[in-house]
Amino acid sequence: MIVEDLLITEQKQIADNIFMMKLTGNSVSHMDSPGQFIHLKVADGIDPLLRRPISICDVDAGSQELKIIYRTEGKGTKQLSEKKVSDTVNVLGPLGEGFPTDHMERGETALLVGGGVGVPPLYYLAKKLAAKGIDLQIILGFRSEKDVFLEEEFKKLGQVTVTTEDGSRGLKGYVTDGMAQLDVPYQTYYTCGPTPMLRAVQLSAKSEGYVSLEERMGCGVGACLACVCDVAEDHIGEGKKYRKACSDGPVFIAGEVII
Amino acid sequence: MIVEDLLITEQKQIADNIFMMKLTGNSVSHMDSPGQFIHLKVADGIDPLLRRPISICDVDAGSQELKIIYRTEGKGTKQLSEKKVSDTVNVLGPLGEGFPTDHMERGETALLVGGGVGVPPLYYLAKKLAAKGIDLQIILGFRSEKDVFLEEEFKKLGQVTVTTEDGSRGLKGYVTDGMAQLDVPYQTYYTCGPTPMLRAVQLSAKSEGYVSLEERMGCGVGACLACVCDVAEDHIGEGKKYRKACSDGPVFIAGEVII
Amino acid sequence: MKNLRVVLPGLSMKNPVMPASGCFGFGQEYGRFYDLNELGAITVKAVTTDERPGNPTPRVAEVDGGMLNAIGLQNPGLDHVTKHELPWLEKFDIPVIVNVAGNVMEDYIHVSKQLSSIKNVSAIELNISCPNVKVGGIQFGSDPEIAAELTRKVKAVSNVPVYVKLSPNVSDIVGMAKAVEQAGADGLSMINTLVGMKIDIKTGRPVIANKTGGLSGPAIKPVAIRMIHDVSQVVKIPIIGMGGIHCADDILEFLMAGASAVAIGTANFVDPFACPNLIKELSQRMDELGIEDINSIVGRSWRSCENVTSSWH
Amino acid sequence: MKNLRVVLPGLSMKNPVMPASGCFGFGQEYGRFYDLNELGAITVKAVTTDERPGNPTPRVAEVDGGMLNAIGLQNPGLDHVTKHELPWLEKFDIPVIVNVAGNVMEDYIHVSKQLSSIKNVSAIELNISCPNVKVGGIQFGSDPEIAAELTRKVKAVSNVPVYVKLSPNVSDIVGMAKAVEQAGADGLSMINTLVGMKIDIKTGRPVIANKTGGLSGPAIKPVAIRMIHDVSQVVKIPIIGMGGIHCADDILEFLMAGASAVAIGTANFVDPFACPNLIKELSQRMDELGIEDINSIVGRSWRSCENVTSSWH
Ligand SMILES: Cc1cc2nc3c(=O)[nH]c(=O)nc-3n(C[C@H](O)[C@H](O)[C@H](O)COP(=O)(O)OP(=O)(O)OC[C@H]3O[C@@H](n4cnc5c(N)ncnc54)[C@H](O)[C@@H]3O)c2cc1C
Ligand SMILES: Cc1cc2nc3c(=O)[nH]c(=O)nc-3n(C[C@H](O)[C@H](O)[C@H](O)COP(=O)(O)OP(=O)(O)OC[C@H]3O[C@@H](n4cnc5c(N)ncnc54)[C@H](O)[C@@H]3O)c2cc1C
Ligand SMILES: Cc1cc2nc3c(=O)[nH]c(=O)nc-3n(C[C@H](O)[C@H](O)[C@H](O)COP(=O)(O)O)c2cc1C
Ligand SMILES: Cc1cc2nc3c(=O)[nH]c(=O)nc-3n(C[C@H](O)[C@H](O)[C@H](O)COP(=O)(O)O)c2cc1C
Ligand code: FES
Ligand code: FES
Repeated sequence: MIVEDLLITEQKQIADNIFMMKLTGNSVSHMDSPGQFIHLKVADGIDPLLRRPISICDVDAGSQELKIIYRTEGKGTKQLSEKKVSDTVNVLGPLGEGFPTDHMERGETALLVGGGVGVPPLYYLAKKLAAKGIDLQIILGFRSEKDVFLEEEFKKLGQVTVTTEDGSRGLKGYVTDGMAQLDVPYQTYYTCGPTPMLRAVQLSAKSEGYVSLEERMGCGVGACLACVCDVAEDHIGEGKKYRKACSDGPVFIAGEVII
Repeated sequence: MIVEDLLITEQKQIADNIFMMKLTGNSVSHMDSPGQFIHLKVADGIDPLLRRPISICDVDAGSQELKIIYRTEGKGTKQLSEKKVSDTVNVLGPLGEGFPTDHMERGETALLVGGGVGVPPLYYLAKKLAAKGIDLQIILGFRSEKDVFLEEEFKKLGQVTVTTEDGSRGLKGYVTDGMAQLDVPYQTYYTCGPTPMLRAVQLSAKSEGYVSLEERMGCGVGACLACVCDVAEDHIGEGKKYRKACSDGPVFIAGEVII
Repeated sequence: MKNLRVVLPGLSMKNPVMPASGCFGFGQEYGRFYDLNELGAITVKAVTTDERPGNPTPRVAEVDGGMLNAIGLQNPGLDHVTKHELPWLEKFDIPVIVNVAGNVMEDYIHVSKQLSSIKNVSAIELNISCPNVKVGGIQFGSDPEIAAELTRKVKAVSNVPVYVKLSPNVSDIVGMAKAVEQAGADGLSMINTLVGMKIDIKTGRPVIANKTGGLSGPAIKPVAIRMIHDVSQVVKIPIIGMGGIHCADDILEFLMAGASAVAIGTANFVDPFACPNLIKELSQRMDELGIEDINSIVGRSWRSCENVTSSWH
Repeated sequence: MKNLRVVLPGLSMKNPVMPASGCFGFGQEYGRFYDLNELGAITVKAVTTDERPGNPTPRVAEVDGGMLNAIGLQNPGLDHVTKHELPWLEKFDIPVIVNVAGNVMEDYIHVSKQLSSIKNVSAIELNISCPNVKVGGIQFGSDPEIAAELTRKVKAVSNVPVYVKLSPNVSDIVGMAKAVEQAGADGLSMINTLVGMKIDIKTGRPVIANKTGGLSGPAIKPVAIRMIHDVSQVVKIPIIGMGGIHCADDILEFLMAGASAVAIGTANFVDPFACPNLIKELSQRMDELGIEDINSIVGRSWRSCENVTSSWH
């Protein structure tokens, strides 16, 4: 875990309120686990004060280049979107535990389900899985056509279904409607998106899986207990009754924590 | 009085921690009284929150270009110095009452005494006076050679004496040492600089004069009473016992307010 | 039909936005920037029996997210305000709230009585919370019994509704609010500044000549919201909310916390057009969020949805 | 020879900088970033008799110049802390301060007694000021008599010095400080968080599940400085100062206000290296400003120059 000023090498709007940024620096070489995140200090000084968690979307180990995709929500992400190539951003990371892939074997199928800005971390995951020879069923949910991103990139890695709530692109409905249409079995699913979506995916899924949570964070490193979630009864055993999304997660085995 | 985003057309370091900035916009055409100041909002948001008062150093009415010279002191001026050409700065102004010049007649002599960042407003004043055919005796005090600025520019307008505390340039000593050496009479003096200097100049001067004060400000427009100074006993008469540096000043008749 | 109109005791306002006392003089300065008729109401600087010279300078200091001030209630005194400042405001068609301060109870009573019989004074705001005066002020603001007694006495002589401006520098804001409500206050103003200090590390001395000053600005907003949230649930009188409002969403937050109107202080210094700009922004935000009647969101943070629209809240 | 060493009851520190309770866990997380031996001391998270689950999430919210938190004293309980957390800290050669909380006096007494007999516990910090627990906590922090009684009882059983952590949410901080000093406190920690709230205008509800939260960060620094300035002049026991420290000049400001050492809270979240960086910066600033002994500036803001160096102040 390092804190480093990363250099912005690209900044581009790729959908409605959605930006893609590339950053480079030494710490990028440690970012090899999909599902991990970085904690960004968007401005010097106090406005805003706290760091912002953003998932690692892709890493080019050779050029030490990190890609993130983010939606402008409030002050922090808005300021981030105003940064320019050759500005720097102070980055703490990589943080957290990512998506486990070791258990997947060549020829097996993985289901990836992402919603909105939950989609980006699945891209790096998809690349890792595809490189291992895993077949990918990918379902990406957005509100509307203007919100869609990464569709083409995912298509190079597996079978992609896009769903939109208004039907303006792909299947009309939610990611679970996409899941209902799936006709191939899968050994593991991986999902990231808003909490209601995660709940729905967990209910619909037909295998074991991994969910990536979004919690409000303070420290991002496990010290402040801002981001805890309760462990499900049947997962507690002797251990702690809670998990920290920032350091024990953000990825958990589906069912481990109550969402 | 207007609030406007002025465009930065030049930003240059001209001495140790001293920067010169040029700004352009419609409100510049109202900035015709030397000694007035502008109130700058250096950053959007709260860091820093309040505006910063900076004197008008020069105005080019034709090109609607305003020049300011400022020293990096704390957060606000430091951020100002990091701005680049084609960035904007939100400016409220012109504010306050400047140096009166109407009473000066062609052929008369004026003494201008400036110290440190009290020098800039005297430049616009010198230009106005010189244009009226007033002879100028100009004394500029700095700490050391590396702090000197505007010397050449002033030389085009009158007789200049530079003093430095360490003698590294010009006369060794304070502006009052420069005043002691003056061998020409003057009808009015104008001074701007740190308060102890103003006091000393007021004591040494041999004519009526005008002093420009630096007070901590809140609103800059006369509403908050942050910047008041007491009126000297013999100037009170029927009127108010105080003056507001931001709107009654920053320039006062020497002796009118207690400094 | 969208409604921004808010009616409180003595104050019929076309919108819920007014400047806060002490941040707007007696109106003339900002009157050069825009038509004061755009405001919901105006609150003028604290008035005392006699002229007050205020504290020595420096009187203000900037701090992270806010500022400290120790003006010391400088004002030209009751007489001058009556003869010169209030008449100037007659040409505007907006309610005028006069902030009243003093050293002893008799001061408050005298000033309130006089001012409340002036025709364009719509309400009195009792400043029992100014942290920058050595005598009076703060004591009234931290003892509920004294605050109640003062309220009762001023109510007895006042011809207009009386709002009591509470200090946040207390252990039990709810107790203070209840005490002055019971004593007859028509409304509350919350909050005044928090007592703070800044030290110049180069000199080792406080930056402000008075040493301590009142903290205002965005830094105090969470404290204001909490106090208004807590107080609005237990009192029946309306609250004028203030403390760090700098954008329209801040106004909505204050109303949802339980304020019925808001006052803008420090933001005027950042932008002389703050009040009219906020009024415009507020109207836009209501459209965006589908708020038809500004009164409908008062107290929404703690009210169950059905009960939202009511007389003051 | 420059001196950063500070010696307070129970705490022999190589520099005056420690992390603040609740912002540093039990040390392990930040121990992965740097050697904890660089710290002047370490203050760990509040410990209660039994394990506490804390409050529902969201537990934090950002506000201008600071943050709100309502963790709710989540901690693994006395037993677990004794067996697992404190032993891990044994490998470091720095004083350990344990923050103690509870619902009733017996809780505080029990936990303090147990912890104070553990060999690497150097001092107890009585958290009578946590605004986020419904029972206990805040009551102890706002009533000087109860605070004094608690202090006396804990002092009676504790084998190590006892620091009392004061709440800023009171009318009379000086009265609180004097009360606990008289009851035998060895030192004070000031300040805990201010009670605040943020409302999400989209939902109309408080952002934090607990509704209110504790405000920390730069926004509260002026309040902390003022309170330490006022208290340090009337008590003889030393003060550990905290509240919004983000740079070395902030540390100097706290010391000049009257603190003898400082604690860093929210700044750790902004920069995990905050503590060691601040220690380095502080040493540099001392050089630049010609401060030879860090103890020499304690209370400089109110002391006449001759008296500056003294035992605690
Ligand atoms: C592990 C993790 C990974 C994430 N990855 C991405 C990503 O790849 N792309 C993306 O667009 N967004 C991502 N998010 C959400 C992103 O962190 C928030 O959108 C962002 O923090 C909002 O900041 P703001 O200043 O724009 O909004 P503001 O509303 O001003 O933020 C105020 C505070 O709330 C916090 N906050 C607001 N929304 C969220 C949220 N949804 N989750 C957590 N904290 C929040 C902020 O961090 C900040 O502390 C991720 C969140 C987490 C926890
Ligand atoms: C009428 C007037 C004209 C001025 N003209 C110039 C000029 O032409 N060039 C120049 O370099 N400086 C000028 N100054 C001083 C300039 O305003 C301060 O140096 C500047 O405000 C410091 O801001 P900061 O953020 O860098 O420092 P900080 O120390 O961070 O400022 C903190 C607060 O203190 C105030 N402050 C600090 N120093 C001063 C000061 N000396 N006077 C008034 N307020 C202060 C700031 O405005 C701010 O509110 C002028 C001041 C006044 C009152
Ligand atoms: C410079 C200044 C002067 C003030 N003077 C008064 C006053 O005379 N009477 C009063 O009741 N409040 C006074 N206040 C407090 C404000 O009315 C308001 O309650 C406080 O500043 C919080 O609002 P804000 O954060 O929007 O500024 C003053 C505040 C400032 C900043
Ligand atoms: C997330 C968080 C948790 C905290 N937990 C505790 C605690 O358990 N016990 C305590 O006495 N103070 C606790 N505090 C208060 C801090 O110790 C400190 O007094 C306060 O945050 C002010 O310092 P700061 O502005 O540097 O953060 C906590 C603060 C934060 C932000
Ligand atoms: S964000 Fe601090 S523990 Fe997770
Ligand atoms: S700065 Fe507000 S009156 Fe002068």
